[in-house]
Amino acid sequence: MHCDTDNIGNKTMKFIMAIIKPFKLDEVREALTALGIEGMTVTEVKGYGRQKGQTEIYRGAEYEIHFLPKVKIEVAVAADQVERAVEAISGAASSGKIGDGKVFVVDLEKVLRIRTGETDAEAL
Amino acid sequence: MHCDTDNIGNKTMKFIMAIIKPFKLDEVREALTALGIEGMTVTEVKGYGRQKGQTEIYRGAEYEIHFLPKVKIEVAVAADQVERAVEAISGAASSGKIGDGKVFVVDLEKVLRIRTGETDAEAL
Amino acid sequence: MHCDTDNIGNKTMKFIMAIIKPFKLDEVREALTALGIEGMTVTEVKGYGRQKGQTEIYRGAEYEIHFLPKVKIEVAVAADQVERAVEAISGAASSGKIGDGKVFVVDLEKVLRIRTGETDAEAL
Amino acid sequence: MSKRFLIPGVVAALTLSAAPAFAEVSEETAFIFNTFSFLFNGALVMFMAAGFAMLESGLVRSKNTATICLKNITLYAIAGIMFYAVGYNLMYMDVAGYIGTMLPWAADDAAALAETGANFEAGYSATSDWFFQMVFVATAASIVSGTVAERIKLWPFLIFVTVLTSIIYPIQGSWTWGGGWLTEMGFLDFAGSSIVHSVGGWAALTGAVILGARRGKYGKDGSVHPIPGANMPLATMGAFILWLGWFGFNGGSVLALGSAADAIAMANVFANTNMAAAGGVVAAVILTQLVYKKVDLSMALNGAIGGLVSITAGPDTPTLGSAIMIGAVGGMIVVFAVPFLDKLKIDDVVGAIPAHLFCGIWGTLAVPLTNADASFGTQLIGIAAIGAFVIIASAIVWTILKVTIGIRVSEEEEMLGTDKVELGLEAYPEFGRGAHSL
Amino acid sequence: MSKRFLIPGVVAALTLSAAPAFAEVSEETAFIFNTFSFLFNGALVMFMAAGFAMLESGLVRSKNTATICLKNITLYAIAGIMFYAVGYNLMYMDVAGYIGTMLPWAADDAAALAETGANFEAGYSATSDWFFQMVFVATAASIVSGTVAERIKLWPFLIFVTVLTSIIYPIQGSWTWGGGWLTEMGFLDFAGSSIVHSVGGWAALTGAVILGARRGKYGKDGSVHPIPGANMPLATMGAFILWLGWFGFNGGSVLALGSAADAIAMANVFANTNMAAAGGVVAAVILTQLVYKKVDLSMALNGAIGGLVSITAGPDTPTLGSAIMIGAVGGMIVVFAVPFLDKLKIDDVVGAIPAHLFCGIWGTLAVPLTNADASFGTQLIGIAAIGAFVIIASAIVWTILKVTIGIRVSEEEEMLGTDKVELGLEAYPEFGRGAHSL
Amino acid sequence: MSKRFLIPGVVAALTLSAAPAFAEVSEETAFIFNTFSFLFNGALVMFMAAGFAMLESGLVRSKNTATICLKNITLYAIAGIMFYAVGYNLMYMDVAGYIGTMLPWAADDAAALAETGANFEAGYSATSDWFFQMVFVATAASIVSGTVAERIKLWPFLIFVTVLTSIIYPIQGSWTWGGGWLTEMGFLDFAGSSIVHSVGGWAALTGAVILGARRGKYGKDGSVHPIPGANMPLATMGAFILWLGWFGFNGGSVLALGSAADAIAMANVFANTNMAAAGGVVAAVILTQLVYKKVDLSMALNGAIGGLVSITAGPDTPTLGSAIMIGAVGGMIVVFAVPFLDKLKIDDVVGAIPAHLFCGIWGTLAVPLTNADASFGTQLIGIAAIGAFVIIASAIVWTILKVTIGIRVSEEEEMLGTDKVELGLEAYPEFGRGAHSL
Ligand SMILES: Nc1ncnc2c1ncn2[C@@H]1O[C@H](COP(=O)(O)OP(=O)(O)O)[C@@H](O)[C@H]1O
Ligand SMILES: Nc1ncnc2c1ncn2[C@@H]1O[C@H](COP(=O)(O)OP(=O)(O)O)[C@@H](O)[C@H]1O
Ligand SMILES: Nc1ncnc2c1ncn2[C@@H]1O[C@H](COP(=O)(O)OP(=O)(O)O)[C@@H](O)[C@H]1O
Repeated sequence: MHCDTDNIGNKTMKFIMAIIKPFKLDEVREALTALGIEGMTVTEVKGYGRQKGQTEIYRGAEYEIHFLPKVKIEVAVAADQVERAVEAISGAASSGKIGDGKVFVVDLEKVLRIRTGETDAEAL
Repeated sequence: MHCDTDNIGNKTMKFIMAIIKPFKLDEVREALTALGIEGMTVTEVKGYGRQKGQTEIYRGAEYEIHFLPKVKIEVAVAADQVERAVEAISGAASSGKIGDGKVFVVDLEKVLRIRTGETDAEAL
Repeated sequence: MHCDTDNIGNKTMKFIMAIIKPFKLDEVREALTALGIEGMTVTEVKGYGRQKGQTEIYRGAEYEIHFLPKVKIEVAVAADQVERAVEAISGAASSGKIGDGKVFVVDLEKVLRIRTGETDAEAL
Repeated sequence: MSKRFLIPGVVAALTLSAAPAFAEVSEETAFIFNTFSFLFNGALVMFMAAGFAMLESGLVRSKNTATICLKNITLYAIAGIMFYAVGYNLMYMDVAGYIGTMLPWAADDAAALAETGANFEAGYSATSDWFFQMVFVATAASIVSGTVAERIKLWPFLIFVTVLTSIIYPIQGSWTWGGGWLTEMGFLDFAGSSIVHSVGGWAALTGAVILGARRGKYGKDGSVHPIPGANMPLATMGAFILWLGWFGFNGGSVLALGSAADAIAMANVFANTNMAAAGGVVAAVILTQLVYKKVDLSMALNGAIGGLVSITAGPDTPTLGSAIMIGAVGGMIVVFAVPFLDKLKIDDVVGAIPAHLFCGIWGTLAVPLTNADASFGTQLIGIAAIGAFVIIASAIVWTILKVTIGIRVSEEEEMLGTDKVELGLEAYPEFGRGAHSL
Repeated sequence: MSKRFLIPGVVAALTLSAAPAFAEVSEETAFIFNTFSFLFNGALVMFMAAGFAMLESGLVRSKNTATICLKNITLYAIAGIMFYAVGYNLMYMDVAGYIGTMLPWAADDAAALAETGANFEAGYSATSDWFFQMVFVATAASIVSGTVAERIKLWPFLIFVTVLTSIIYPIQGSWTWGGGWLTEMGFLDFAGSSIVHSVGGWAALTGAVILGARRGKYGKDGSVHPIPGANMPLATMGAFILWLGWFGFNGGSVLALGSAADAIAMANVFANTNMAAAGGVVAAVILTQLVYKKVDLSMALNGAIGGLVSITAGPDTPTLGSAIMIGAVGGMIVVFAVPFLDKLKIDDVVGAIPAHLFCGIWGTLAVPLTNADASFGTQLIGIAAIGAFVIIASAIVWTILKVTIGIRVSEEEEMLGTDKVELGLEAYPEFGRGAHSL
Repeated sequence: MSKRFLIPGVVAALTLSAAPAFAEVSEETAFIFNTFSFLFNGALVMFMAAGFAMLESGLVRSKNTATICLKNITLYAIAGIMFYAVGYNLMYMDVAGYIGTMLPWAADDAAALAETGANFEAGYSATSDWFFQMVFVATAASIVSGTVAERIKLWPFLIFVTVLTSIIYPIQGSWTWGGGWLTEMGFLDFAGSSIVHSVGGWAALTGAVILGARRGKYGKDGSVHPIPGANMPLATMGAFILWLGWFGFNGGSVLALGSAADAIAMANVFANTNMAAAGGVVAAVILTQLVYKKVDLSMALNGAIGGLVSITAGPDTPTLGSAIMIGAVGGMIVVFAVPFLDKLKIDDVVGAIPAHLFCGIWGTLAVPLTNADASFGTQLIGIAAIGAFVIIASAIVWTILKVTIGIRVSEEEEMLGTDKVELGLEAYPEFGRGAHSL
């Protein structure tokens, strides 16, 4: 009942969100392009995680910078591409050092290409 | 089993993410308002897709600008509104030219209005 | 059928997105840290909701500012932590005044820590 | 020799004859003072180009910021070259009522000095005077750049600037400062409320009308959609630089420093210039608070400029109190004229028309209030003649450009911003700290 | 005639009497030099208003940037108008020990010259002197604006500035520069370490205490939460402009250029001013590296200003080496005083109190180190008297404003930022390139 | 007495002898003029430090902006202190062909005047001359800072600046301006195309080679990845300030204002300086349009500077037309040299090597074109000698620094940006309006 037909469709697409170090963006983009994934959206974000910020001093007073500059990449892909895409991202973004970031995947129910009106798989 | 009760509720709400051209934002906002959708969150993003960046020259060296300025709109709506909302967005954001953007829809499990503590449908 | 095994796993993780007032960020971070949640990603956004923008005057002409500065927090958590996390956020972000913001929760299917290759629960 | 040059001579003569011998300024000393005044004040005026660049950079959107920077530095360069190649002589050399001669400027002061047996009769280095007159030309062009920003194509704009600085400005300038017919009528415009600022303003107005408003500025329903400037501290910096430069603009227009009378005149001009700007700021601040219930910074900055333009036609004669009033009226004009232009759907990006044209007219008309040598009638004739000439000449140039190479970027280019389209770069290109390649 | 005016007269007289006749500077030539010095140096000082505006714009958060721009241009305008309407005569006209007369300033140099048969006795244009004294007043007010930024209401601030520039500053100024009791005691403050900078600093300190700290600056546990400035290159620009302007501030305070001795004095002052600033920068850079293990740019900028303020009371007598040292101590004072004020929970947004008040005191006390005419005792009396007067007068004004119209924006307004609340605009309004309507 | 000092004397003498007695400038008056010229023009040159700071702030990425601000203000401070402690005397005092003496500079003009019975023979205040020479030193150091930005460590850079300003610059400077062997050969470099700008350029080039390119600037495949500057209006402001300051740089290098001939020379220099910059801008604008089909703002700004550097070796002799040409060639050099350096994988962040070194060479070679006293041969010898000395000296210092404390930040630090790493702060720290603690 709760699994209506509309919902079935979306199981075939995934929405990947990856938080990476800013200077890795180019490599990640190239890795994805190599897979034939030619669309993505990028956001400037700040991150907080195991990699703590630093203690800085401004005008003689110590303070904690909790958040570090990161870049968020969002990519919608077909479900059968998700594994390779995640691998590509994580391969390209990895420096082996703390703060490399994370990849999150959620189900994507529907996609629409505004220009053409194409939907779902065609719209990716 | 995997479809627990908590999960059932969220099928009634959807989370729309739309990537559009920045100068279309006002029209999209108006189109959504016309539907009675009076909440949204906007992020400044950069996009990469069929609409490639340009080759630019800076100080005598060519370089590719891969990412173009876009705006991301996030709107949480009731499931029965999702179709109209997506239509409104895509109608208002369309210029018929490449780079118009995409609309993504995911299931939304839970919503909470911080101020009142209202949840789900009431919180939209 | 549509509920494949892959999908089962992700029911154990949730992705929280909260829109809050910018100056509440520190308190929210502290509240989450108190719960042992030590990762989050923050984005500068603009919001539109019940709290309308203001009518401003610039060089003698009135205009509506529809969007107000907000901050978006994204936190991936284990499903059993989601309730406490949402409570912590909403408790810390609440000022009781209009525009306090909203919390959205979606299912999270997969998480990967880029540095170590750990996935899902271990990667949170 | 032109009216604009005669003034110091007259002043010096009067003073010298009255002064007891022991106290005289020697002719060579006066020569040095006069020359140095042109250089010092001219350098301040040159810096106004930076002021315009920053003011305009701050008041456009960031997608057009690099273009406005480029325009401002290039127009200053062009103005100097064209004024050398054509403009100066057209304005000052053997002016026969309505026009001078068409020749590149040339002078060899050292040779001249040697020839005359070093009697210092010239009174100043001709090159220093050329320098001072030259820096004025760019001001007129800078005014245009602000008004037509964010939608005009780069090269047509630069061509317009070329014509403006080599032909239009010098010809009308010859009427007054070149000793032509307006001077003979008794038209007074000390440092150029009309001759510099209104000229820029008329050319800008004509351009704005022919070019049309920016996309999205005016709704079909007659509504006005303000487009806030991207960087207010930059605009503030620009206004402060203009204020500083104006001491040179007006002070140097005493055209001499070779006698105590000249020094006194320059001091009066400096003080009055400052007070008119102060009056403009305070008037704009109070007025925007009263009318709009909020103080508008952009109007306060325009108010300073409005005050400065207002005093420019006659900074030598008012008392400080009168200067404050003259400037305050300028500040008020700005506050009311900005929305008035919007009502007419004339899109002036930085408010240059109110500040430079309207206040220029006001300033020119205000001269008779404190200067008995001026008459309203003559001032009006001068304003009208200059206005008519500049409107017609500008309209011809703008129109030719429009029908030939076109003056406006396409709608899509306007949305993308001129920086991307014409320059291929962005003023603030960064996104994602550290990810410079974005 | 005041002490501040007498100096050049004395210098000129001494020089002239010693000079052989053929080498004399004629009286009229001296008149021009003196007048021009006031104008040139005064223009540099005027530009300091831009320096303060940029320094403060860079050190506040962007949500308060437009407001600080508005405050700085408006306070400069108000200072000029009030100094004309009241301040100058209160400070310089017929000072009877503790106060001058209450009249708008007026002078007609040309008429004066004609009357006296053009004997140039006056030595300079009175208007040029007025101009130079006027630009000083705004400096004191700019100091206040930086300290109380980000939380004070606009109009109460402007009212305070009005009183400061028309009453408080001129009255204490009359004691020394007006030839009042402090001059009679032998108090020496060449260009105003105490009379300008400390006055601004005391008024700022009083304001900061009465106003309270910005929300979030100090934790309940006594912790300090730094609030970094939004735009460091702008702050750097501001510091450079102040450095430039200070040549006029100190150099013009020689108050004459009519003799070789004056020129020598001005050269010494220029060089010492530069070296003190250099000493302040280097001291702050080394000290922050040693103490904090990182070099703090904001401290280096404050160090430059601290060095400049430190030399201001006596830039005429030190050698270059001493000037470096005096400035270096100023730089060190800044580095230690900024966290010290934080310990006292006195929230000084831009570090104006350390740089202008503490270094002003140090500079005033340092005069006897290189100037035999000064004594520590008298310097201390001057510092204390000026401090006591300004604290009391400022406290009265701040308190009246507080209990009547209120001086502080509400907590919510403070969070939103004063730009939105008081001006209805943002300094950097853009978000989403091209989507200006956001 | 050095060559650089002799010039005014010569000029004055020539003029005075030719002038009729009644028109003479008295010796004391000339003393004042000369001294004031050093102060006025020196103040303009000092402001160039702000110009470099802004130009470089605009052309680096924002993660290195605060560091470049700190470097620029600190290097200016260091340059002054070191030039006082060592440099000046090494450059100007008793130069025995290749080097002066090693002593801190000291002068007491007032005492000197008294001693000589006030005969004003000195012609100017020695301190004013020191001030003017001092501000030049920092320029050379500023050039280096731009080239090696974004990857050099702070303290090694400051140590290099210390050596450059106290030893390297003064020694080669003594060869020409100190009256050493190059002057004796007849090498002409009016205001320092070679002596200041190329010196900075050679030191920068050596540094860039030893330091290596920024990470990511050059691909392994030989590709070039441009790294756009973060803030173009700031860079534009910087270029305008440099343009203004250059009037002082070249104009003050007349080294005198005590006669009509001096004033004429200064006027010629001002006008030519302006026109060369204008030529540089227009050439760069047209050339980038032709070659790249887009106008490059950063090249236009560099073009202005290239034009200014090009005229600096001989701004006194060309006509305005020649000055435009000399500057235009400078602008073209910049446009071609920037990609040329990239081909050699020499990473010059702000384009300082093309503008200051290449145009400096061109400018020095261009002197004989308009000045019959100069010869290509001698100019070439001077260029080569200065180049060889500075390359070797700089290479030694850079290498010692490299092998001892290291000159380059680590790869990770470079990615994070020097602001975070060396200063612990950000130039534009805000993220999430109102959430300052982010
Ligand atoms: N639970 C989480 N939810 C959302 N974002 C997270 C979470 N944990 C980490 N992140 C993001 O990933 C970035 C890197 O994580 P961090 O723990 O610092 O390093 P690592 O992944 O190498 O252990 C963080 O800066 C943050 O932006
Ligand atoms: N697969 C994708 N995942 C995430 N965002 C995408 C994806 N494809 C496109 N986008 C976003 O949509 C924008 C427009 O897409 P593009 O392919 O350029 O044009 P069009 O939708 O007209 O074909 C892109 O700039 C990018 O921000
Ligand atoms: N339906 C929605 N979808 C996405 N974001 C929303 C939605 N409704 C509100 N928001 C976000 O939450 C913020 C606060 O909501 P608002 O309605 O103004 O106040 P409140 O939650 O107190 O009623 C908005 O500024 C917007 O960013």
